[in-house]
Amino acid sequence: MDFDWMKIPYALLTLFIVVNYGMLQNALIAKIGARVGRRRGIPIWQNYADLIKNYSIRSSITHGVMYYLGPVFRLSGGVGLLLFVPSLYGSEMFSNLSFAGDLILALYFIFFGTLGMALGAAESGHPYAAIGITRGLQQVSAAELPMALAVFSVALQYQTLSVTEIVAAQQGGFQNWTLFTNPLAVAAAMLSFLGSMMRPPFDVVLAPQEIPIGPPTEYHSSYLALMQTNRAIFPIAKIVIYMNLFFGGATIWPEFFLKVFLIYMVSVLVGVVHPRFRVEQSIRWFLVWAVPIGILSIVLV
Amino acid sequence: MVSPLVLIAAPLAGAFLLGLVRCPRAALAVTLATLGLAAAAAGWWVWQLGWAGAEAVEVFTAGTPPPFAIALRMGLPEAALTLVITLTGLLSALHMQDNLAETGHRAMAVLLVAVMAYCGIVLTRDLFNLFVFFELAAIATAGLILLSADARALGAGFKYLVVSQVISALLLIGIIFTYHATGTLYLDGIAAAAAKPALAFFLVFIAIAAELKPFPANGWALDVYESSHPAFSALISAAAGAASLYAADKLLTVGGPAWLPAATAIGIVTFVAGNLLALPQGNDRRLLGYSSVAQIGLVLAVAGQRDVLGEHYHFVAFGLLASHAVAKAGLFWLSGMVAERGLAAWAALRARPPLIFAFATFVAMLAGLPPFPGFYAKWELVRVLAAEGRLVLLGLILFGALLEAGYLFRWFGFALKREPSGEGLACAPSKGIPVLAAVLAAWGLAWQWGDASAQANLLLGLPLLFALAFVLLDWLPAWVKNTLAIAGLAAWFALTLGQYDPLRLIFAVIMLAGGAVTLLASYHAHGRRIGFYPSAMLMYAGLAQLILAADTFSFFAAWEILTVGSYFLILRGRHSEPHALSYIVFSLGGAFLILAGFAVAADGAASFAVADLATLAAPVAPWVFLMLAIGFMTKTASIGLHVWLPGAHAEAETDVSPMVSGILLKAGLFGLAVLLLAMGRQKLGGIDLTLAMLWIGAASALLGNLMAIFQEDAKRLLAYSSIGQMGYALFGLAMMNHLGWLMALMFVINHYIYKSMLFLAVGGVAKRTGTRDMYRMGGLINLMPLSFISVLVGIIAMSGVPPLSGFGGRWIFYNALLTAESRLPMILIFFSGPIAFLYLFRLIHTIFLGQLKDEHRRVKEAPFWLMVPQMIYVVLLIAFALVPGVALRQVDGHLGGLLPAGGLSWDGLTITSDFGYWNPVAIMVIVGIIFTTLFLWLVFVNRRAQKVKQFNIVFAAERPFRPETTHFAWNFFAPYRKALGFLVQPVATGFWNGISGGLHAGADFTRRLYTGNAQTYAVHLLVFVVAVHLFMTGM
Amino acid sequence: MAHIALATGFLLFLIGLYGALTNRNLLRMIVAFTVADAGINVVIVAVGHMRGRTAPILDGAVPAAEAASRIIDPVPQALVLTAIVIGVGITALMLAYAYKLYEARRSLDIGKFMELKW
Amino acid sequence: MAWITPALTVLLAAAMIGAALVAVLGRSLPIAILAAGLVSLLASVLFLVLASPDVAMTEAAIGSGLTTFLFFFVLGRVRGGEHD
Amino acid sequence: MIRRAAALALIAALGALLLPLLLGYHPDEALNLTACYYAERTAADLGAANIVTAIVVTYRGLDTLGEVTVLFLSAAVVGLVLARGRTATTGGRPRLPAGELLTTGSRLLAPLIMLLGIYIFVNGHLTPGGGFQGGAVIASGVLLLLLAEPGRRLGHRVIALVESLSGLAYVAIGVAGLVYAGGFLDNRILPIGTLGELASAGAIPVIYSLIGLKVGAEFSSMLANLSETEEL
Repeated sequence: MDFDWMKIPYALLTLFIVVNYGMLQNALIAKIGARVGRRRGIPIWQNYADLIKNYSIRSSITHGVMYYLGPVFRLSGGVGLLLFVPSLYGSEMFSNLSFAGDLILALYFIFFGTLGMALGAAESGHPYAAIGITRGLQQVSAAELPMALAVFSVALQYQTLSVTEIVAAQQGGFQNWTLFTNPLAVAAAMLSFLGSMMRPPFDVVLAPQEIPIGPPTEYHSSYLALMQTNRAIFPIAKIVIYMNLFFGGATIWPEFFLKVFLIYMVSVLVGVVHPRFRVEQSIRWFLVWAVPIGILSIVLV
Repeated sequence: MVSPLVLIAAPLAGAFLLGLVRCPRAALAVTLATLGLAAAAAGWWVWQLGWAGAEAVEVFTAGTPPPFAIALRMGLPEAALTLVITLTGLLSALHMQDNLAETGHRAMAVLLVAVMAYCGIVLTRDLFNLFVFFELAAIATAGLILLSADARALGAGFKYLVVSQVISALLLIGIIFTYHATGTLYLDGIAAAAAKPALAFFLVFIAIAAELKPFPANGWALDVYESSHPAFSALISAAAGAASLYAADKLLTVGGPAWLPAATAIGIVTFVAGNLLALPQGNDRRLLGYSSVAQIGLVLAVAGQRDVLGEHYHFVAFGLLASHAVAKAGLFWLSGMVAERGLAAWAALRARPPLIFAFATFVAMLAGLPPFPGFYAKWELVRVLAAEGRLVLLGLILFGALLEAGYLFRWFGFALKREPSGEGLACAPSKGIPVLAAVLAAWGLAWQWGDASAQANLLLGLPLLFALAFVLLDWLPAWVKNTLAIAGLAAWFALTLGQYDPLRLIFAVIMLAGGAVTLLASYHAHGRRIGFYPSAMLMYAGLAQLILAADTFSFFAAWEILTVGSYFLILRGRHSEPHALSYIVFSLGGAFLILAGFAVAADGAASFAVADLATLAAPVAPWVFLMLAIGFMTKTASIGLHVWLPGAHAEAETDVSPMVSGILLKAGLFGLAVLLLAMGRQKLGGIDLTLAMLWIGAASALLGNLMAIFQEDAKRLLAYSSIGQMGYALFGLAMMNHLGWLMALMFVINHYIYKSMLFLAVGGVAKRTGTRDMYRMGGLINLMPLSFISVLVGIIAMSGVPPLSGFGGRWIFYNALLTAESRLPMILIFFSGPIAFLYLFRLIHTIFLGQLKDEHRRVKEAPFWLMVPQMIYVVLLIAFALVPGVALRQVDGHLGGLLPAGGLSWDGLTITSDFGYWNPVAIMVIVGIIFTTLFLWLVFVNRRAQKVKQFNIVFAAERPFRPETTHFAWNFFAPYRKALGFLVQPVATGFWNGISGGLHAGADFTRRLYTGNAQTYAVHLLVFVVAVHLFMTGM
Repeated sequence: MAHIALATGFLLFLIGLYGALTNRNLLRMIVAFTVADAGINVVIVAVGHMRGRTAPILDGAVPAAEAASRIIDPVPQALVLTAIVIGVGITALMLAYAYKLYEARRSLDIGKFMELKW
Repeated sequence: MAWITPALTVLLAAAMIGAALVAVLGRSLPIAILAAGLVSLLASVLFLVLASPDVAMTEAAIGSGLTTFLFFFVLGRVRGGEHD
Repeated sequence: MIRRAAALALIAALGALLLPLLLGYHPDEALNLTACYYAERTAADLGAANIVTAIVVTYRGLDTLGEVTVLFLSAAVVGLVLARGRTATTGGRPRLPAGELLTTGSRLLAPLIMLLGIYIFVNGHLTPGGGFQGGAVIASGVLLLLLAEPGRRLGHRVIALVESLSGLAYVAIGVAGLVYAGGFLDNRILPIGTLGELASAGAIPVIYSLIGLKVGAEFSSMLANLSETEEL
């Protein structure tokens, strides 16, 4: 688990794979959503086009240092998160930079981007940005709880905090997956997952269809491009954690892609059938439904 | 050889002589000279008996030995008491010399006779002679009451006469039947008599007890205290009180052990009731009256415990009595200088800082704080009572003392913080000298009691002396004193460096070295900053001694010293008066629990090492643990006991907040650490107490954080956050495993750094913007960039986001949790983490980001000296994030010896636990590289970005009108309030308010007993007599 | 006989005390106290009395040698002397107070002097 | 003759108690004062009976004489106050 | 009514409390140790025939000194009370002159009464009576003068002088006892003399005379102060 210079090109390779996969998957899911709604939907390469467009826009303004740094924090958070977690089990090289820390590092590093983003958007001086941030933070703070409980349940179950070891413990058939050995933890975690993916019914933070609210609306051009990049990476990085903890991890890239896609689809499917929650409703919802499951999983493990 | 009779003959001769002197000034001179002579004689005897090794003498009058003639005795107690009496008389005469001169020679004669009578009460060994002296004292009192300028004094005097008539009738009946039964009036003869007349002696006893103004038969005394000339009240309180107590003591010696329970009961009821009834008083002299009554009750209760106190009896009783006499006389004299009678009128004292020092001295002395005699006395008393199992009495004494401290410190707060009004202060030298003398006496006695104590003399402690030196140096400019203070802290740290084990070293570094760093911020203050340095250094002295304390006595003394020092410090804040009060009341309540815990633990041993707590076994051990733990948790503001903290920390001065938050709170943690190390797990009634602590810690963490997110006031937010942070640390300690402790210590260090930094930063911002309300700020990032950086670094560290040092704490924390046995409290802790993130974001957002307000457009960066420590902290945080091992490794190794299982391994740069691993340097490097790369990339693609004002925005298709309406800051987390607001209902505040309100209401109701009618008072007296008789025959 | 005197003394004391507690007039209270004082004095003397003995004065009838068996106990008498004098002193004092109180309020009602309370 | 002293004592006692009741319960203040003086005077007779001539003299001179005068002095100064 | 009933109940309770004293009282059959000592030793030791006087003046001299001081105090405090708040003794309303008979009679009687008082205290160690009784008698002489001539202001200075000097002398004798004899107020600084004679019992007659003077002065002062009050 030590550092090796060769890890750097492999980490970059992982990054490259995930960025591309993320952009395609986002477009694919958007397209599926459109088709379900009897619309044509975007082309599959739309995200690439947006990205290139945004990176090349010349006119840009800044509101100050933190505004400038916000997207940087955000993307650093996404990239870091991805790289602190091993992507493929059994591959020394695709375990990325996970030698720097264990599960706890990954969990806490999620906040790095969030914090930077929040600070950056806040400096825009736009009240809606602040409102969006507070909503997001509040919702996440409640949604994180079942996740933390589930993670802890898993850590207790396997008596380790190392992601690699957790995955190792799930090898040898899907009956060894945490999904089956500790279903309550997985249930709690998946509920939390819904909340953290910013999809309906927990999307009041972004609320794209209504008032222009939330951080992304305050950014444009290359800032937005950075954030779009992150939007390709970050959900995947998070799902990788779920995959590793609960669904046996992945040993080869196809397995990786499949599992990530399926996990992502869970949130999409739920979002299609549920109306949107207000923030306090979602806080209560997590506390009333998800947290008890998490507690139960901890007590029973 | 001075005959003790001088004490009687000289004042008498002086009194008779005054009839011949016409000129008031000459008469005054005669009076003062006579009192001076008497005082000299008493002083001579004190010297002879106390130091020169003389034996107590019995003086026979009429050349005939007792029991056939009256005999007097002069021993050390008598000498000391007569010294108190004559000195009080002398100084009171000096204080009221104008009134005396105006009233003429008769008043002076009466004063002289009063002093003579008090001396006689002390000296005589004859029962009837005692009666005569009491009558003399009563008549003289009735006369001296008239010296008052208060027209109501006449009524008070009459009430007094009515009651003393009843008392003397009972006394006479008792005396004659005692004589009839024993055939003698000589006290020792009565004591030796075979058949003791119980009922007759009861009458004598109850009459003398009534002279001590027992509750409820004391309404007359209070009226006298309220309306008399303050100098005379000083005399009644100090001299007459002392004399009557000694008379009661003599009677108890005569009566034997059978009478002790009654004395105790009367005394303790009076003590508690007197202090309770003092709570709603608004008149300073009446309040002092209640306090006097209470104190004398306490000494009587102690006299009732002489059977168990044994050889310590005099040390304890005289310690309490001396504290009472000196402090009460001093306070009454001070009252004579203050023009108006409301408690708030004492604010006039602020015109003369030495008088404030005097006031503080007296309050501390009365409250029994170190290093005054009452402190040593209380220690011994509690120790013995606990050893004897008299716990109810012990509890009542501590409860009464807490009430007393409550109203005394409230009063002190008024004096320091209220607006002085009206006429102010009468400051003649003749009024100042007695106060000065009382102050000197107070410190002299402090020395003396320390010297005589079986424990260490606190006034020999270098840190305390250093702190006290600042009282004398207070005329220096602040920067000189600040330099001295920093140098002192550093020097003491260097001096004692070798004496700390790694655990203590951590605390020492924070409290001493950290204290010095925090003090850097104090350079920003101009002028002399009177009072700041004595208070601050008192707190640091307490902290310094606390870490080094090996035995329970020095531990407790240090604890009280740091408490009182920090109280003075907190009180300096502009609006901190009520908060400082609740701080000191809670702290002293906690301290008393600690005291009781130590006493129970010691089980009578004169000296008890803190480490010996480990030797305790059930059934004592869990109770000791419980008391100590609650005491320490008061200091860490665990939930339920936290209500003092937000106000105290938020309202303190800018550079005080980091001291009391970053440093002082650690004292509580230190106490808990020491306690848990020594005692480990304790079970009480099947409940694992460490488990209870675990729950309390978790609840503190959750609720503290939750309350923090709803604050609009930045410093309050930080204060509530401290409650949460201390909850984490408590949780860690209570886990009782290696990693839990490591995490707690990590919190200790981190919390010091980031909380000090944040308080300083927020304080600097508040100083510049003139508000602490976050919604009034906003957009300050460009104007105060350095403050912004320190807040940013602070919140990253505090929220535990990698790569800064807070993450290390979290990492250890999660690892520790994996080893914890109980999982449910963990859930609370889990929840509080993200919530902390919310309030931290709010802090930085609403102050530095968002829209800049118009009125703040010209705000400058915080003062230089406030920034210096902040920048040091920034460097420290980053350094500590990179190499946490510098501190942690030592502690880890040390803890390995105490809690061996589950330590960390330090493998190169990677830190490994049983469960996971962590490489701080790698994290820092990786994050740094990613961040820098992306940043450079952004700069590259975005190099022509144009800077625009924050206000240059459009939303909802309109341009905003004013920045105020565009800054989203107020009620920032409204949905949280909707969802979880019920959790932050001020239940604890309501509970404590209810207790305090209940006490006040009870006191207010009870004091209506004192109708002001002389006959009612006489009825009270008779009811008291009958009730005590029933109590005694019922026993 | 001593019992009778003793009982009288106690009764006087109690009567006086009752008067002091129930009469609202200052002067009446003082009068009642003098009655109580007298009662106490009677009690003291009665306690010292011994049947069939004479006053403790040595003269022709009581030579010094027989004194111990002929006289009554002198000590209570000495005490009562003191008590009487003290009693009158206090009575005078109370009277002076009553006078001044009357001067202040033009009333001798004890209920008028209750401004100091609680 | 032996019955004379006890009888006298009883008589005195009864008279004293009667006078005391008058002093305490009587309507007129001057009479009350006089009654109190009478109590003292009777007491001094009782003291004589009890073989205490010193006390008797003192009680007569001070207790009943001087005190009564003191009362009347004050009573004379507070006209109107006696009915409060 | 309730007040009175409550007071009565309280007094009854107190009476019940004191009752055992009455019921348990048994007169002594013989003198106790202290009294026996006085009976046997007074004559020989102090030379006083009146044992009560011996006790009052010598054995319990400190009590008596206190007692005198009580009177002194009372007089002083009465003076203080009455002087309080009074600015100057403005004449007030003129008083009715006493009758001719009373005036003449009192002028005749007063010196005689005072002489009687002096007799009483000078013989205090021999016969019943002494300083207090004598002092009271002297005061009654003064009282007579006051009654006879209500307008006349008594010589306060004279009274104060007598009071102070006799008090000082008393203390001085007490201290002399300390120095020249066995202790404070020991009467044996003067020869004891023969039992029953006027010039016997050491300093007792001197002390008792001083007490008489002082008590007389104090009572007189009290009476004078009270008599000088204004009618309200």
